[in-house]
Amino acid sequence: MDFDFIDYLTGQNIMFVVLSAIVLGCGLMSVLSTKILRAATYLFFTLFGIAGLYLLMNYEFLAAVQLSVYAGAVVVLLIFAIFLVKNLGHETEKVSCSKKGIAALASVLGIVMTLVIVFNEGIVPAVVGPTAPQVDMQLIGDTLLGSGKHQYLLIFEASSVLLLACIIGAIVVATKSKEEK
Amino acid sequence: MSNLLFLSLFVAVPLVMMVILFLLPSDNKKAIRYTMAGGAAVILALAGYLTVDFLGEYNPENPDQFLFTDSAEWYSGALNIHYSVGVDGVSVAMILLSAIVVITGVFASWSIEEKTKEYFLWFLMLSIGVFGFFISIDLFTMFLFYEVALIPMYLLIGLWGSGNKEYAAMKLTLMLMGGSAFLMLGIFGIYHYSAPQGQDLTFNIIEIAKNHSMDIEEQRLFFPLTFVGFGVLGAMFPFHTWSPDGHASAPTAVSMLHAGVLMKLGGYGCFRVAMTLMPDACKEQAWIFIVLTGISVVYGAFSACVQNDLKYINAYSSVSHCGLVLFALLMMNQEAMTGAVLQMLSHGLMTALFFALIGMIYGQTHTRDIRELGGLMQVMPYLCVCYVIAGLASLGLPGLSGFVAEMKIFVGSFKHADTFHRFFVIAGCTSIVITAVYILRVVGKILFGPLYKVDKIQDTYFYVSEHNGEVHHNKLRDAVWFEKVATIGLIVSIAAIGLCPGWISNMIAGSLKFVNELFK
Amino acid sequence: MDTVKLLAPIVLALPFLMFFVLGLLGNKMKPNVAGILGTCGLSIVAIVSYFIAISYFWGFGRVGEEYSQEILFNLDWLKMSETLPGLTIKIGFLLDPISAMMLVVISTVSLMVHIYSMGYMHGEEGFQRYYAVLSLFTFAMMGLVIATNIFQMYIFWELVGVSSFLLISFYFIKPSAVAAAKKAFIVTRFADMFFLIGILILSYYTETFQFLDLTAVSGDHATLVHDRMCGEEFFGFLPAISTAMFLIFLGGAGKSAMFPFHIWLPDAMEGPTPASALIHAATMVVAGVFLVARMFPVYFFEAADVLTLIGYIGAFTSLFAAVIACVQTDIKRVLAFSTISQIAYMFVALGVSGYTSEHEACLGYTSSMWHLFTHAMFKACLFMGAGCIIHAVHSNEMSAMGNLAKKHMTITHITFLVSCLAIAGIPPFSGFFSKDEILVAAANKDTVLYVCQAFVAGLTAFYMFRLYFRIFWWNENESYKHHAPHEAPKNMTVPLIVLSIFTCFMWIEKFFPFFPDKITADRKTLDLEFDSVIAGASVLVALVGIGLAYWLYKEKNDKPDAIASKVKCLYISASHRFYIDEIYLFVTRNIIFGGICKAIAWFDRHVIDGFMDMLGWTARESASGIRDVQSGNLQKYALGYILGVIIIAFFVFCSL
Amino acid sequence: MNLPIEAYLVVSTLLFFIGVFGFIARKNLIGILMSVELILNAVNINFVVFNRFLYPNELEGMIYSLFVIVVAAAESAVAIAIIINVYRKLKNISVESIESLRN
Amino acid sequence: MDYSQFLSMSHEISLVSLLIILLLADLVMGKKKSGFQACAIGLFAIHTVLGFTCFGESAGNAFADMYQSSDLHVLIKNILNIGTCIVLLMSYAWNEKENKEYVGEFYFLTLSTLLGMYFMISSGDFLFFYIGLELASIPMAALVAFDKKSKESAEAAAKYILTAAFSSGVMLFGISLIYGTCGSLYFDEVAYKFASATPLMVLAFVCFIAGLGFKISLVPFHFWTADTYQGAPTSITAYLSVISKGAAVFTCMAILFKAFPSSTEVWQTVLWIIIVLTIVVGNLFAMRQENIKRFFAYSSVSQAGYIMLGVIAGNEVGVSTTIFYILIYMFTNLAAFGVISIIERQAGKLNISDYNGLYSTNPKLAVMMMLALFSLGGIPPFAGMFSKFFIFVGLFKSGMIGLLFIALINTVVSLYYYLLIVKAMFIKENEKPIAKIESDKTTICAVVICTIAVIAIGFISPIYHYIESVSSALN
Repeated sequence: MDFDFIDYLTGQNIMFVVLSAIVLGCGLMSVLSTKILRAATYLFFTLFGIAGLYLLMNYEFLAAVQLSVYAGAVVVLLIFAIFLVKNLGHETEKVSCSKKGIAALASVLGIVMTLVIVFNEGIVPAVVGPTAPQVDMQLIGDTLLGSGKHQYLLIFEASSVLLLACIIGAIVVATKSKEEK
Repeated sequence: MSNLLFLSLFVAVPLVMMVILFLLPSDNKKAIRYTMAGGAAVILALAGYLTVDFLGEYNPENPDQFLFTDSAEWYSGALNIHYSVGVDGVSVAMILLSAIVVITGVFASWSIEEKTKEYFLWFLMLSIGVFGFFISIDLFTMFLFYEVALIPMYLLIGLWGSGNKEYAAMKLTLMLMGGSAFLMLGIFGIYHYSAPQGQDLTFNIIEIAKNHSMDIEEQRLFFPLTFVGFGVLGAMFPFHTWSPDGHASAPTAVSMLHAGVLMKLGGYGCFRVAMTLMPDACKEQAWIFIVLTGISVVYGAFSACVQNDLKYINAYSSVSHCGLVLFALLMMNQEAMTGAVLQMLSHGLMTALFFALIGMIYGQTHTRDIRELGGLMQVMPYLCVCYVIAGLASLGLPGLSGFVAEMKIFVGSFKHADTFHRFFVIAGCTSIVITAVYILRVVGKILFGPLYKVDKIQDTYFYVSEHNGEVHHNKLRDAVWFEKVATIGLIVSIAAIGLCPGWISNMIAGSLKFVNELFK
Repeated sequence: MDTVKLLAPIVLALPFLMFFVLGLLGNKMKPNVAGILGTCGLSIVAIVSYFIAISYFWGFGRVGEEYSQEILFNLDWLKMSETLPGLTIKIGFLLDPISAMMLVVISTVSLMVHIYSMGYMHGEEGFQRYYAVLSLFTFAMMGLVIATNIFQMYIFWELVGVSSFLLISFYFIKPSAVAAAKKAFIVTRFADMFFLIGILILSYYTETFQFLDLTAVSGDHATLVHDRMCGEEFFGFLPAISTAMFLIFLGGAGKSAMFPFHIWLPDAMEGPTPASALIHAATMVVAGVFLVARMFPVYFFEAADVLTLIGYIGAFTSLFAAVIACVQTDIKRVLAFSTISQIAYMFVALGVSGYTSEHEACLGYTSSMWHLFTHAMFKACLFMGAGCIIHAVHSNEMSAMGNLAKKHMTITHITFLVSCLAIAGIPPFSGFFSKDEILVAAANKDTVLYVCQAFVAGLTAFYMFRLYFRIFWWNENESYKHHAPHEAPKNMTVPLIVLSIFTCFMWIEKFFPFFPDKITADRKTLDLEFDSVIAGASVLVALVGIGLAYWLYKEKNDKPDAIASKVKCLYISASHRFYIDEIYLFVTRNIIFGGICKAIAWFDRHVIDGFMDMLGWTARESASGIRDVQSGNLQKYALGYILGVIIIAFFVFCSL
Repeated sequence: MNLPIEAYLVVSTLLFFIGVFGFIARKNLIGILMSVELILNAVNINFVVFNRFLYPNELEGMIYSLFVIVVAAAESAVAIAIIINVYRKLKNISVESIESLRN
Repeated sequence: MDYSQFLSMSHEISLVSLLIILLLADLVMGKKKSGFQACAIGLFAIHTVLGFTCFGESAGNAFADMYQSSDLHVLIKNILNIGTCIVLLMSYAWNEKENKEYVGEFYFLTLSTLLGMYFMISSGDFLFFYIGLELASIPMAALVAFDKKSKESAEAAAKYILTAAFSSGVMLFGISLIYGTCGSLYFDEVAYKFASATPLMVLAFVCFIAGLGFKISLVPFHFWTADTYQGAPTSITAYLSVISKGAAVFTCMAILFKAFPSSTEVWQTVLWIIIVLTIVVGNLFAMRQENIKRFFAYSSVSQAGYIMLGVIAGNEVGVSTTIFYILIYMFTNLAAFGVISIIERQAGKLNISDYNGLYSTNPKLAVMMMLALFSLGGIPPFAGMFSKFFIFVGLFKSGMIGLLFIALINTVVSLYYYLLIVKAMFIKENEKPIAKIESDKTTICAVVICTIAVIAIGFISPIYHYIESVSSALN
């Protein structure tokens, strides 16, 4: 197969590469940075980049959720936590090289194995490219609240219980007990 | 009464006794002891009745080897587990033996003061296991009872034992359980190939034997597993090392029960499960085990010669004698196998007697080291005479049970005319000399000869021992009534078998008629 | 016949009953009651035995030309095999000439010992026990000789062994007695093992234990054995018959203290003297001879090589024992070696014997049995006499004796002298006749054996008279000043007299008419002829021996020591019994105990058990070793997790 | 011409293992929690990509991602609560401070 | 849209109603909360009883097979209900004494994790399964941290939640790959497509199993187990070790049977390795423990390996014996934990060496503990032996004799450490043994129930027969 670089030089692909670079670069920085607050910032950009990837694949709704829930809520939560923990924002982490080395080794092993497998698998893409039509909001609504095949009313309900339980759990754990007060 | 209920009585009576004992207050030791004695007497009576009934029902022409068979479904469906009972001559003999050892064991434990109730509860659990094993003809229940009988040993030794008891108890339990791990695998194999393709699998050994649907390839794998599994309990070389330590640390009656009855489970199982259910592999691999058991016989006897602890001597002697049991079983003919069963009986009785006596002597001198003892015949003549009788039984004196068994074994074993068998049979014969050596060594050292470390103060003998610089005086006395009951019971049984072996030998041989055909 | 059948069980049952009664209730009785009870019981047994023997020899036993073999009763005791009825152990009563003779021997000697012991053992602790064991012994010995099958014989064989053990260890407080008992039991047991193996081989082929089947003869063969075993090989290279018969002989050699199993007998003298008289002189030790005689047709026809070997072993043993007897100083030891020597004589006789009674071919057999009989009487007498002497001087050692002839021990002296003359082979005492016939038989068959045995006869005369002179003459011992020797009580002297009467008048056929002509291998009557040349020669040899003894030991002198120092080497090694005991001791203590047993015990504790312990140790150590894997660090857990995923996945790829 | 699906998978895989790396190498618990978020996001990319490229007819992948986001949010909430709890007890949230349960 | 489908989820509906009632009651009752516990336990008991009596009839699939139910599912939920009931009984005294403040939350969280397990069990696709799993995990972390006074509790919770998150990330990675290769998340459709095992599928599968293995605490995904078990409040440890584990095992089995039936070779290979590791490592670690809760953590790791033997067997006997094993293991372990919690609460002691001489002062507790240990060690006639024996029968049927052999040898090792506890209680002497304990009634009641079950279940064959009769639903 002829590999023609030019063929790939579409806006779509360039966007993908840029976004991927942001995602991976920020992700890497997020785990490598020695200051936790910076790491949170990098994480924020990573999540942002991922939202961009979703957009690129025409999943606007998901991108929105990603931005609002993840970037909006989770990262904020994390930053709150960082501030709650005194001095944490100013501390620098010193991680020994050997620990990093071992972690890197395990990760690289995993990456190599996964990629080798993925590339040998020969996944045949479906006819549809990444730029399929947008997903209709109506459809998303039906999917989330329907009870038929590929519809997720049950999950929706179940996750509500999950959220409730988690909130209660988080509150119980986070509140100070009488003695501590 | 249905057969099921009748045979189950052997399990039910100890169970009821356990309940009664459980309800009795633990400080009422007298009541506990008398309950035990009464219950054990009931069991003995049942065993006697069973024997008489069996002899009455037994018909030499009848091809069915088992009598009083009955079965109740337990786990139906795919597992097909039944609670099946039945006895043949071999199991009747074993039940009789167990009943005798149990009742004498009760009397031998009469003087236990510490945690009496718990002691007897475990004792009863052991008895349940033993009786259950002998009445069962379903592999699952057999295995169940087998392990029920094993586990009480741990606490019996650990709690009421002496010396390095924790180590010994753990070692014994783990080795026996290790054996039963092998055994379990064997049982699964037997079960899995218990019926021809397409039929329901079964645990019932009669049916399995009848179906005989296991191929030789599978038998080759599962026979050794099963045989070794039971062989561990039968103290087969090189899996015997639990025996010396375990016996040395166990309390008197526990040693009695363990060597007297529990080790028989091994031999019985080897015969009943491993050999009769997988005869083809047995024929093929018998030589391996003949070598091992042949080694056991001689090796145990030689080891016994240089031990200094009475219980060790006896434990190694058990290795030798039990080795002879397995050895004889592997000869695979009616004569030798009858001898093997007789040897089990005989060894059970005389080892029980030995351990009982050692316990009684140890109870007073607080040492079992033969270098520390001497001339006890003058101090406790009754016990010492009993000891001599036990010794004579052990070395195969005619008129006592050991002789009958050994002779049957040797005559039966000699039916194999090839050099290999001949060699091992003759090696086995040498054990009767070595046995004499170590028995007489003990007799000469501790019973005969001048008094050693014994003081006589005003008509009372005291054993003088020094411990940590302190001099102790332990009062010595001859047997008291419950000790006499225990020893007399055993001696009478030994002599009864030794003097009139005919009936029991015929009873056993009758049930073993099929082996000649099976192992042809 | 019917009466005999009716009475026969008494021979076994009564001693057995006595054993039980005395054994269980003995302690509740007064010693004398127990003694009398035992003696009375034995008297009945003796009467019955005599009655059986007499009615056999002069009554129903004689059927035509030969004496029949009667089975008086034969009860099944234990079936060895369901398929082969021959392999059944029976307890029965086989009456034929040799068993009838043995009945007489045993009951006579046993009764005498019972009576004698009343005096000798008087006041001993364990008197009742002693009588109980005597009864047990009598029971066992009776059972042995009347055995109808070889296994019955083996059973009683073991029982006599154990009663011997119990009697030797009668003084169980004495370590030497205990050691001797152990030695006796173990050595004989060792030999019994061969006996057992021999039985097993024999019964494997012939499929029977019964003597009547085994020894049935037709033509020139012991039919059954010949048919079943001829050409068979044991272990692939040993001829089955010879092996079996040799092993059986070894059993007998053990009981009869043949070289190299002789070592137990001298030590067995630690037991009470009357018991030695009964067991270790008269009855039990001849069991081996009896065994060979019982199986004689098989030996003769099917295992002639073994029979020859028996002869040579006998000859060697008799010479060997006689030499040792010459230098022993313990009087019971001298008698013990003399016993060994004399029993060996019987084996020699059997070894040179033929089968048929025509032309005196079976003279060896007959003379062997006859010697058994006469020897039992005079040797028992000698032992009991020795017992009286020991009783009088409180020592076994010759050095504590001397000049007893003048010390009012007249009865002892005379009976002892008579017995010495008998054993030396001086006519007309019984020993002369039996020994002479043995020499004749040997001379007919094998000159070497004859010469050897004649020499032994001389030695016998020498050492017996050495004993005699040393005890009764020599010079007065100093210890008598403290304790003057005196004659034994009546109940001890009467048995001596009875036995010496047997010894003196056995040649008068009118008194003792049933031997020896009626005891032959083929159970026909033998016409004995008197060979004056050989008789003369043997008497001459005996006289030389006596003369030498007289010269050396009549009075106290230095000659014995001088001679001893001249042949110092021989003397010392003979007095150490040629170091056979030391060799045994070395083998048992150093090689078997120190080498094999210790090694096995060590191996067991350290290798086998060590391996089991090591399994546990390994598990525990590896458990400790991997503890740090659970480091408590969350990230290491994650690392383990992810590596686990990667490795397992990788492994699965590889395996698929 | 569009990039093949593998390109997307490379991104997700790399992100996943960056998360793994972070989980193993970060020092404090919040950092570790952040790494978990990276891991979950990598998975989400996978779901979306597979959905978009291979099985565009149904919304399974996307919905899955949606719920993963929901669960992740809930999870972070509880995790943060717990971390704060730890901080309150131990005055420290480095990984080494929670190593007292071991062996 | 057919909302009536919810009606087929009787267990879930009932439990959700219960949760709502408890939430309201908690609000209404205010600070005092006397009787709240009794009310909660009573209601849950009613729920349990209802589970046995009525819920079975409406069993069936719903939501286009996303929710699956059958008699077998009903049974396993009932078993979990019983277990939870016992755990609640055991925690009664703890709540009264130490957790007055958050008792409502305790019940709410516990029961919501139970609901999560229901979801897991009944899931028919990976998404529902995932939600169920998280619902069972995340509130559990809060429960682990419930002991406000203890540093260890906080540590344990932190380890638990972070490892859980990590593990669910890995599992999701696996699920995403499964989705990628199969194009569906419904089990039956995955089963249809997941036929030939490509490396990607294997990777996906291993990742997925890792996630489940975390819940079941299979080696090497077990590391959290010991720390969390040790740090968590004892009743939560019991809950984790039994209920959570049982649910996960069943789910694992159900998913393997439903979603990967045609690639048994793959998952048998994977499980083979994991089970061997689990049994061996669990045993080796258990041998050297000093803290009894930690000891039981490793014991439960090893037991998990044994339970998985029924799963790997992959046949009908395997299914029924696994459930039987779960049932018996539940009673056995709860009996042990009941005793531990009594001793912890009354004497404050958790070290094995503190148990020395327990028999002399508290014979009843010691005996019940011993029975539980014997049952765990597979000693007859206690139930544990039956379950072990049966599960081995299933394993043998599938021909994995090597694995069976390893498992059997390891039973000996496990017996060793169980006997160590027995030894401590019965044989070892102690100068200061735990004083005589007045056990609280609810806990002792729970323990007695468990002990009776441990003794009796093996003998009552109808229980197994019933399990056998319903377990065909998975095949």
